[in-house]
Amino acid sequence: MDIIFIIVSVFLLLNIALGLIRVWRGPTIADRLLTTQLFGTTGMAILLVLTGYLEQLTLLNVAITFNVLAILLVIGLVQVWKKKKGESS
Amino acid sequence: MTDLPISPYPALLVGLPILMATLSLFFRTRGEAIVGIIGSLLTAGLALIAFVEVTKMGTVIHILGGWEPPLGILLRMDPLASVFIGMTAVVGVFISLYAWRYFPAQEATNGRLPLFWPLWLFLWAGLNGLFLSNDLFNLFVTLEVIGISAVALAVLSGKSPALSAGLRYLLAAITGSMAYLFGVALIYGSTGTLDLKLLSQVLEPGTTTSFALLVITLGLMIKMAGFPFHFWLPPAHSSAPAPVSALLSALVVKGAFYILLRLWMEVFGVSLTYAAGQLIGLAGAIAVIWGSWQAFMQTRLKLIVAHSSVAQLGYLLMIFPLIILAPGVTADSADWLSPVWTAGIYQVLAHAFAKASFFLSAGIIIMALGHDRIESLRDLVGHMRITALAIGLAGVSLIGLPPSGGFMAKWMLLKGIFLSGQWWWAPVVLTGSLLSAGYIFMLLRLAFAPSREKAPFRPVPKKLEVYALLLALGSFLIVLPADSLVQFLESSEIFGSGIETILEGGINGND
Amino acid sequence: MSVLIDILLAILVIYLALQSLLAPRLSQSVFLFFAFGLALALAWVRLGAVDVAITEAAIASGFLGVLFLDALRDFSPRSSEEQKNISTVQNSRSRNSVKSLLLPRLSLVLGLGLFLLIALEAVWNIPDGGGLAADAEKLLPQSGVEHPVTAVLINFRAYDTWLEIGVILLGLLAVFAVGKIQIYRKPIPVVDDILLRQVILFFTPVLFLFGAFLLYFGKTGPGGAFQAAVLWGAIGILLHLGGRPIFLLIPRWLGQLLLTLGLLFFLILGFLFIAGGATLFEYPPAYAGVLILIVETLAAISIAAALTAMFANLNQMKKEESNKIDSTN
Amino acid sequence: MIKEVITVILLVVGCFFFLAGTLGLLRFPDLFSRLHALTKADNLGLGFIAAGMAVYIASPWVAVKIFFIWLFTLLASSTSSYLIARFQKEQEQTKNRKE
Amino acid sequence: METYQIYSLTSAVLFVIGIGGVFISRHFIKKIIATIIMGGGVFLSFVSFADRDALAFADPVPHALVITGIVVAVASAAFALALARRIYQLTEEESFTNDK
Repeated sequence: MDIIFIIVSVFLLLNIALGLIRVWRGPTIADRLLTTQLFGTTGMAILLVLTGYLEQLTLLNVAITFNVLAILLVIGLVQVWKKKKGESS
Repeated sequence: MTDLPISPYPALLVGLPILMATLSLFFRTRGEAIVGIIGSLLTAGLALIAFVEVTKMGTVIHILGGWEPPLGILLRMDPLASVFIGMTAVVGVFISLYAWRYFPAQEATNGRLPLFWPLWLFLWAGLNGLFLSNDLFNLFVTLEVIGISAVALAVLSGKSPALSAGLRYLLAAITGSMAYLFGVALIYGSTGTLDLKLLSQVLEPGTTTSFALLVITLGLMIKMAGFPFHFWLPPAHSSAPAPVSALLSALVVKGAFYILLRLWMEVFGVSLTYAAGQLIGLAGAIAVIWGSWQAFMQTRLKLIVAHSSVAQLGYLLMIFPLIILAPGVTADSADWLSPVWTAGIYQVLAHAFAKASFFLSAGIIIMALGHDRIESLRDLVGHMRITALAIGLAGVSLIGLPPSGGFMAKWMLLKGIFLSGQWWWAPVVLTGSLLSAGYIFMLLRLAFAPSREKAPFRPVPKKLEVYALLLALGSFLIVLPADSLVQFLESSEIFGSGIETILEGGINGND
Repeated sequence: MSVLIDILLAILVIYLALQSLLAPRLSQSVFLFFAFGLALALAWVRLGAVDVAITEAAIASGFLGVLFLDALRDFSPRSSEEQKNISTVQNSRSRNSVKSLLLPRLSLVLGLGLFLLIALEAVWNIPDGGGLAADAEKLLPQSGVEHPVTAVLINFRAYDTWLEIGVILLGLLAVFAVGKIQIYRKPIPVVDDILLRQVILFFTPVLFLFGAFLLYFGKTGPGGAFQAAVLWGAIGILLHLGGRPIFLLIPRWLGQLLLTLGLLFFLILGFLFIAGGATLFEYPPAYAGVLILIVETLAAISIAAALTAMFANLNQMKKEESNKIDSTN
Repeated sequence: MIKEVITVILLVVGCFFFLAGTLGLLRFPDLFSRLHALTKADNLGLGFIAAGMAVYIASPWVAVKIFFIWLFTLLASSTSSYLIARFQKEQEQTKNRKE
Repeated sequence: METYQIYSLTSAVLFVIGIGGVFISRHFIKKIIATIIMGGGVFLSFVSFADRDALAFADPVPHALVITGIVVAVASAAFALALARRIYQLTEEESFTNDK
């Protein structure tokens, strides 16, 4: 069973690595933000898998923190950049 | 270690300034200043009481939370720490009194700088904490307290040169403390303890320890503007408000030096090598020459003083090679070490007093003239007798002419240099003194020169000038209790029994 | 076999660190830096440091992430045309200076490479054992909490933690010092978007409850004051972004109280212990558990307030006001 | 045994959706379709993996917790995809207006 | 190769990347990022050393130290960010004018 967990974690990590290409390509800031979404979700998946693998239930708390962080970043970006537009107009 | 007398003063010395700093946040500008000055006076009083206690009882400790090291943290106030704390208190109280007058007088031109008092009290707490700390990680935290508050003070004026210098300073400070912390991590990894006293017993020589020593030394060199990393100091110190410049160069850079001294003499004895000592000495020597030369070339008073700080800190670095003898050379320990560290301590004290006085005088001159270009110093003596006297006295101490504290420091340094057989440092000391004599006399010559046109000096509160003069006098008065001070310090572990272990460790590599 | 995860993660972390410094555009740097934070959080998990993982994810990635995003708004060039100009200027400048910089750069890189080799050697030689785990385990029952990390933080090394709370307040003061204390006075428009408003309203209690859970859970497992503080700080930031700046809505003295509460309470408690004949932060064993919980709660409130104020102050730092001196403290 | 087989199947399906989401992020031509691919597929993948782990750990309390985590993620990512899309649209509009 | 060794070697690499970045990068923001990466390396080394004993629980002291360290590093990074933004607002400079 452990080997499955390891394979799945490695697969998901590679998935993250693949997603990095989007950060490079851009082109807009929203595209880049999408990848943080990807990291957030995939990171949570890895954490869930590790919860089973390491049998440490407290990792779920880390997962929730990841989640919270992702939404904070998105709202941050949207609001902060909207204000910029408001200022310039 | 834990059988030493326990005293609450170490904890109070850190707690009280932070308490007053936090309380001062509740008030508006004037109230904040009142709380701030009361806090400074209380802290200084407490420091003096604690100093007297140490002279009576010897080293006192405070076991925080009742948990003994290695798990807990211990504050230790030994003679060395108490001398540094006493110096901070005396210099700090004069700078506080000066700031109390200076900022209201400056308000018209610069606007209010309302955060000075809480930041300064935080800085004071950080310095006291650093001098008292006996734990590698706690030293990092106090370094950060000092670093952040020092940079915040340096950028208080909010002008863009100050901000730019401040960012440079902050980045250097963060880099330095992170490098230091990496060394701490390696030390913790190889020994499993952070307590300085325990470390000196369990530390074993090896690549890890040597590398840890290297990064720690590098980090602290960045923090104290040792030679290749001096780039941040002149702009940061010269663009800050006058009392802050005085604080930064009189006290803040001494913090990193203090840790370096403690770690080299007390902890890392086993992995010190002759080459390491020579290398750090070389950095110091270059700093002395380069800093003095740069100071000589400047045309603004504050920049002269700031570059001279680089040089004066170079002298401090030059004591490190002297504590490690060349392989094969033996010397009678007490005879040769005693002048070396007396030189170190006196250099610290004399520089603190003289440089604080110098920067405070520079602040007065800026207040009177509106700028600090040195060509306008003409006929300073005629207009501001007291300030001219303060600059003269502080300058004499910086050059190292008798009977100043600076003379004591340089004389002892030369003595140590010859006793340890490392004569090649002697020309550096002499050249440095000559160069600093050059820029000091250039200033004094201008000050005595008759002015060509009607001088634009504005009146300045007399008390400001008096404070600066008192500090300059302080750099002479410290020579008076020299004998008892040396005796007091010799009772400390770091200079007493520690010497033999360094000797053996330094020569043989391991014991 | 599980080494595979670690190696992959290690490579990812190093790659992200390198790229976030080498990326040509600032926004790439910043987003790669977020990814770096998340990858590092996974590394903490792999090393069994769950507390650190939560802290890293919350503060180093989340809070700093928002600050960086906010900063990006300042630094990113205003239009694509300008950006092109800037980049061409930079290109030409760098082309001119490439030759003069080549030698020092090369030597710097070589020096760093050498440094790296020594560092690797030093790290490799660390003995595989030693540490204070056994000591901490022995004294844990006397500390008043069951989770060793919390015991170390709030009890064994309470002094460090107290100074650290001080550092956060100091950081806020420093940010004020840069901005000439403009605690924001202008009201911010309330968000017009219904969905966004609802999300903020929904997340406020969720964040609060989860923070409180982590705070209380810190007694027995990973969690505690700092993690809770960041989550509560996130509430403040969200509300600020949603047009409800907390420090404008509450009276001035309350704001000051919130900011200093943790530090002051911790310190006064310590002074009381000294007055009672003990040392600073020496909890009476019988009340240790309760006192630690109170200290943690107040510290969390203060840190959350400080983080909120830091963000708000940075967010409100505007060009127009830069030359004006705001003397109202 | 059956429990483990179910877990493995769920995990593999989850991985498939993650891969699909990432490929979509890379291959699709514009932001909106990328958004669509990423948000939907990844959350579904996360759901499968969450379900797999809930089955594997087989404790009702943990299952509830995992379910809530997934629910929050759904909420967060649907909101953020909406916000990102709206943000992008506004940006494009202002750009068009300028031109 | 043990797990902790992989990460302790990584930590050394991160530290060197960070220290190089502080000196080589030009833009303020990148310099600040470099300091945080440097910090990340340091903290990683602490935590990796905590993990090497096969005891009942990992050494809690480095964990606590790292939490303290992260928070301190974030406070100073926020301050540096404030300075950098202020400088940009006042002078439109994104990097120190004379290199280094």
